[in-house]
Amino acid sequence: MNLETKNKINDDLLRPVLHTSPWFYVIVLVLGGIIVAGLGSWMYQMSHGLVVAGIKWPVYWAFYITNFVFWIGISHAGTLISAILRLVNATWRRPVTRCAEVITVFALMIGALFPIIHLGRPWLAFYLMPYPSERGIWPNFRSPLVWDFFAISTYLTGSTLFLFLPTIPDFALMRDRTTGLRQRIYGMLSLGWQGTTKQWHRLESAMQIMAIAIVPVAVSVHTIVSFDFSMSPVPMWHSTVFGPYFVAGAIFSGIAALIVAMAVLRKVLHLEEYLHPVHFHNLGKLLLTMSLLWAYFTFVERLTVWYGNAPAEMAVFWETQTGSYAPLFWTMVFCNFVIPLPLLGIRRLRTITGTVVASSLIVVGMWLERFLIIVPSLAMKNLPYSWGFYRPQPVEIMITIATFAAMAFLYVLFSKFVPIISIWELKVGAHPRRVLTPQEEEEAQELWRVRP
Amino acid sequence: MSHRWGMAVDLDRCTGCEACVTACRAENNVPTVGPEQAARGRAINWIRVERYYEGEFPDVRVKFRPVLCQQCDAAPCEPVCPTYASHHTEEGLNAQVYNRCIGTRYCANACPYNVRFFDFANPVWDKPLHLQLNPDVSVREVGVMEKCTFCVQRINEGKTRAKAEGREVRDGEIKPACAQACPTTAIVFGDLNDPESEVSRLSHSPRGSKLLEDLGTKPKITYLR
Amino acid sequence: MKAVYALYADPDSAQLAVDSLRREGVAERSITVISSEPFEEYEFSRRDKPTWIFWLATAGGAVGLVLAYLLASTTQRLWPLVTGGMPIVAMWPNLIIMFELTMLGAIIVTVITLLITARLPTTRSKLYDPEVSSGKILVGVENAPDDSIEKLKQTLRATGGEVNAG
Amino acid sequence: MDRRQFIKATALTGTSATLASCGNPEYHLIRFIPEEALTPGIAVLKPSVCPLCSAGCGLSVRVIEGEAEVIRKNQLGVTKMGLAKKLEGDPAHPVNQGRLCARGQAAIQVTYHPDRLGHPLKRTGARFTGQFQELTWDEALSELISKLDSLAMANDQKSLAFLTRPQRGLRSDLVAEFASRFGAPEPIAFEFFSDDVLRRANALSFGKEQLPTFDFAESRYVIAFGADFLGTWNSPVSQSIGYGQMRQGRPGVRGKFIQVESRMSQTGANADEWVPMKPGLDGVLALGLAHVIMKAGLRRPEAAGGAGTLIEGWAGGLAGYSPEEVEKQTGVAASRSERLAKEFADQRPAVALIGGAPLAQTNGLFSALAVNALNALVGSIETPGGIFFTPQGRVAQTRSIDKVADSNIQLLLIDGANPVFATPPAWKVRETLMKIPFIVSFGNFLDETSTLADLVLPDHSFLESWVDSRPESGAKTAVASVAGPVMRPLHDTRAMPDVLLEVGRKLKKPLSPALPWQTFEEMIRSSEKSPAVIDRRYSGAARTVNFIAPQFDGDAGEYPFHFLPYPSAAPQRICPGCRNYRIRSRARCGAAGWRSIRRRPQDCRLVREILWRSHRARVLCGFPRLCRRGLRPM
Repeated sequence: MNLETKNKINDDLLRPVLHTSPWFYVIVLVLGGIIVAGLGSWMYQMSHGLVVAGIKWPVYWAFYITNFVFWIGISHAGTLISAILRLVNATWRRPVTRCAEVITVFALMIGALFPIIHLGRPWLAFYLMPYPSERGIWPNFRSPLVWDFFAISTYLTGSTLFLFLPTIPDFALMRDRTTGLRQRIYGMLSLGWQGTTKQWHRLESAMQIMAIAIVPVAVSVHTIVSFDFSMSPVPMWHSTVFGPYFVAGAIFSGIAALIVAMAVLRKVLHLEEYLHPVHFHNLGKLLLTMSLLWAYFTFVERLTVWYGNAPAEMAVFWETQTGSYAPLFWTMVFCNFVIPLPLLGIRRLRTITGTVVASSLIVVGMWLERFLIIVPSLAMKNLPYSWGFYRPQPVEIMITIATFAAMAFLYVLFSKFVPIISIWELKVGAHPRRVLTPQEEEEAQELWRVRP
Repeated sequence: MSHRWGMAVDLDRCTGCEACVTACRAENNVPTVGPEQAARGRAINWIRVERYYEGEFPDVRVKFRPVLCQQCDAAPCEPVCPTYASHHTEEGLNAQVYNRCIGTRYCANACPYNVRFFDFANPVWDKPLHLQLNPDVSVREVGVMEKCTFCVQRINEGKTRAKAEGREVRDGEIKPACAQACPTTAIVFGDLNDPESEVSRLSHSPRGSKLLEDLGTKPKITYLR
Repeated sequence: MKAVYALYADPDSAQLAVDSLRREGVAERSITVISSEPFEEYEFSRRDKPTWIFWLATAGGAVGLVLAYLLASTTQRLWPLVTGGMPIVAMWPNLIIMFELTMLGAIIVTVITLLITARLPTTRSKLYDPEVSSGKILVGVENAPDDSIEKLKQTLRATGGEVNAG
Repeated sequence: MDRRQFIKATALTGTSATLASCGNPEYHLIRFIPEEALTPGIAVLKPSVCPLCSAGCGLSVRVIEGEAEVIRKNQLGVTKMGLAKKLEGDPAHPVNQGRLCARGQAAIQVTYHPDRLGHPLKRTGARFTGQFQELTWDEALSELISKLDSLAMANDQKSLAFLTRPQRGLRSDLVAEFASRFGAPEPIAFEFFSDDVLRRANALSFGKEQLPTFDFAESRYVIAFGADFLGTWNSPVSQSIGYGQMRQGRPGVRGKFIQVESRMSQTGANADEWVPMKPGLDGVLALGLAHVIMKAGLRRPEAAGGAGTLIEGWAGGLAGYSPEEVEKQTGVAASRSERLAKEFADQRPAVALIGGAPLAQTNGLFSALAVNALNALVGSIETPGGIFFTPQGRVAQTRSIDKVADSNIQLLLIDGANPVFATPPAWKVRETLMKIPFIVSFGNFLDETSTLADLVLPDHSFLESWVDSRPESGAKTAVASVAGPVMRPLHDTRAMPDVLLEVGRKLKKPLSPALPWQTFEEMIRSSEKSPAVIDRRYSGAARTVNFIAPQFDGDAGEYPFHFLPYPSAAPQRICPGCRNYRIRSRARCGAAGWRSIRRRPQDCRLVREILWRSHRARVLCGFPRLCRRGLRPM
């Protein structure tokens, strides 16, 4: 790669940061408005109590916890995938990693908000933290919610660092390309990065270890989220399959969200030269695997319940299968499996459009999956006399919409201030490989051929 | 001797009159939420009488079952609480500490009996209804969970009285509001550690069973059928 | 600080420059190579000693493990409240806390090690040239003795670099 | 004698109140005067009497000192006073033995109800619009006195009428006494679900004109014809206590219980066998059972004594009531009625009872006599496990509400009755009352009847005043309960008996020679010696009764839909008028229908929420919303 190419990469990837189109402001305003509406709804809910939400006896968890599980699931898009790809040294990962890791950090932040939003007394959320206070009591470490606190804190810390470390050299680049206040800010963020061989070496070693450490953390996080449910003797919650089921579902929805995000970035920021069809193709293959895995887990979960024929579980089972939740259930099956299977399985259809369509459906389907895990079981617990029905209320819907807007908002801002594709890693990807299989050779050439 | 409070509910005696329900509300300052909110599932009933129908007309049988907190020994609601708001006392009661509760509602989900209730809003008593509030029972504010306490204020009062008089608590001396009101004596309350007590005798009755016994929650309420 | 450096357009010439500097008798640790990307396949960037970072991370994990056990079990002993008929020190749930804090310890130690060994963050002025971010590779000698500066400049120029002194 | 001494004296007589001295069945006399001094935070139990139905259960009221906003001398202020916190059953009371029903538990809210009237009111707008104006007690009383005086002046005392709830005790005695001394006819006792037919049947069958008491505790077999005895009928708490004993109170013995009715009541829901049948034919089934018993030779017809002779064809073994004939008429299978009859005769003691809907039929008397004869046939009268009659004292004479329309009433006094709400529009009670020139209500609330009043003189709640009761049934011994106020009044109200006494004193022609007491309390104290027990024998001529098919009086449309007790039975339509009342069809609710579904507010604050609980998905209850301010236009 010659200097011109390098400079073109620099220019292309810094353009969104250095030049602002008026559309940026429009988008920020619109999304910001939705977020403000969401915050207003939350304030309204806090001042009136959860009476304004749709939750009721006995469905005490609904939209908020659905969103919590959903967003924590989405967070598995980035760090986990990026770490795995880093560990297996997949060359095509390089343009993908950062936009994936960003999803992780923001989705985690949003997801972690929901347990607080859903609290009866959110102003006392700090009771979950072990620290010496006048209350004189520390949390109960037997509670899955405390596990959640530790798991999410660890994962958020880890994935934020995992995102930040490889961005340092890019901050240094920004520092060199900007002036004034921005230069000083980027200078601070770059921590005085030079780029000596020693620094590069240490960075690479650290990232290897981080990648090793973050994978089990990510797996544990969603397993623990599943423990929130499987620890309770609630019909169709109390299941050993929930840990892997949730992890698989999380990666599944994460990849789908990543594909959607990449497609948007590619169009909006004109990154066609960097995000190639092959990325969508490869992620599509991964998505196909996860879709099959998801279908397998769903089948296993349903089969064991059906075969076990326990009365309390069968009530929930039939209610989701043929009862009032059946439309949602079958929509979910179509979104997660029936439609994605041909779209991702047939090579000709596994195009950018194909994968994006499949991914959008999967995002919807996985949200429904979380809802269908939580609500029907709670609505139809063991004693039929106490069965209920849940209907969301405007506050819950508004807050849900607002968090989707918040995700987009944060993503837009991030891509405005930080190159969304790791510039130095992109350049490294063009280096001749010491040992290359013929296929890798071909792959690398296709990737780095700069179009005329 | 330490106590282990328990209850026996004779379903053959229960007529579903709901006197227990009303007595409980009056004793424990259980808030009323108004008909609209009650219709939306926000009503709070520490004890309820479940009604089940059997058979087709004209051979219809109705079963009544008063359901209140079963004060399980292995209560699923307790370990899931992150703040120890829900825990087990030495006398075997599932205590709920309102001040520690942050309203995760996790305990209510874990409870297979659906006997834990959430305060969706601050309770309102139109004047002068507030004069009726029992000063021995705290009024729960918005966002906390509440549930049957086995009328712990009456248990404490009874123990204090017995101690002041220098004697053991007599069987039948302490009665929760529901047991006290029950016209048919379907509800019997007492100390399970006392083998002579009425409740111990009834708990060992061959007619006895526990609600959702197979879940392994070890309830302290025995239903006699 | 006195430093002499030259910018090279490609890693091959940088390698030549490093090699010729070595031939000049410049000590390994005085030679600084700065680039906007790592060049693992070139010898000039692969002369570091193996690091302890992995072992430090392991140690960090171990510390996290012990801390987590102490945190959980001490809390449980200090507030011996029975819940759900479980033992006061309930090991199964504690294992989860222990796992999470082990990983957190490893991650944090890794990052701290990285920052310390890479001398980050720093505010001291260092040998640097913004041209590096355009893809050029900087090869320089820091703290060169005054008398050798000219000679070093010549050597660097001979290998095709644009020589600067900072 | 000051108060404290009185307490000591009554405490002594109270505990030994099973007055064995009289030779008559004992009076269980309970009278107390509350303590004045309370220790903060320490509960004191004070006795009272539950006023919500005529069962007259004894209350033990938990009183704790608290701060309350009260009106004293027309001024609102905060004062420390004993406040009733909870009603509990009085363990020593022979009727309820420490138990209390749901309604009794909720009765405390009569006192604390936010809609309670706190001042005398004078009507300013048209009747039924709810426009009133506050006035002082002096003004209000002088208005009432002048009305009474002008009646007396015109020598028209007969056109004064008194409308009360059915109650037995000194309060009703006072009302009756007031009316008769003034020269007015006896008071009108209004109760919609009146048991007068059963009283009359008992008088004919057994010579006791009163409601029966049942000894379920000793019974082994119970057949109830429509009587909701575990719900609201007669003396529900006392009957429930017996029911519990019958089921599981005796080791190795479990009484069997059959309920015969056309609509499943709460009592029917508890039956071992629920026997649905055509309405109005309960007597036919009872005679069918008697037929089987006599034909199988299990009992001879003479065993029924006088009760049997009242039934046409009894001596001949009731030839027309063979099981097949009964099946044809009632829809109860012949084999079933045969089996029930044999069980009823075999299981001793066994008891049959009738009450509620069957007695409201046009042939109610026939059905009641048939059931009485059935009981007499198996020998269940005044024997353990059978029917008893609580010894009674003097009962004030009353007349029935249908007399209102006939008489020319100029001045009507209403105490606690709400016939406008409780009667179907076909009875035209409201229209009749509208014609009366002046109505005075002693109600605590602006209910449907009080809104017709020209003058409202709000009464104390039962917790604030002296209460007494002589229950008609519910205990084998005679019972009279007297209790003083457990707390001081919250509002500017006056006890109705005190008002009557004061008015009686201040009339131009005072009634004070006959009613010499200053207050009701004085009257109660002076009657400390229990009134003699009168063995009331019915002296009317008896003739045999034949079966007449039940008739329906009036058009069905005149009986609008009142109340849906079981939410699961409610269809899913929202009333367009009131928005949250789910009804069968739009035509049945509306402005007029709406009023008829409103309930007396004091009954239900606690109860309604229990019923409101939606207990199945998407099945919501049809319990009417209460209008918070009495009469907000709907």
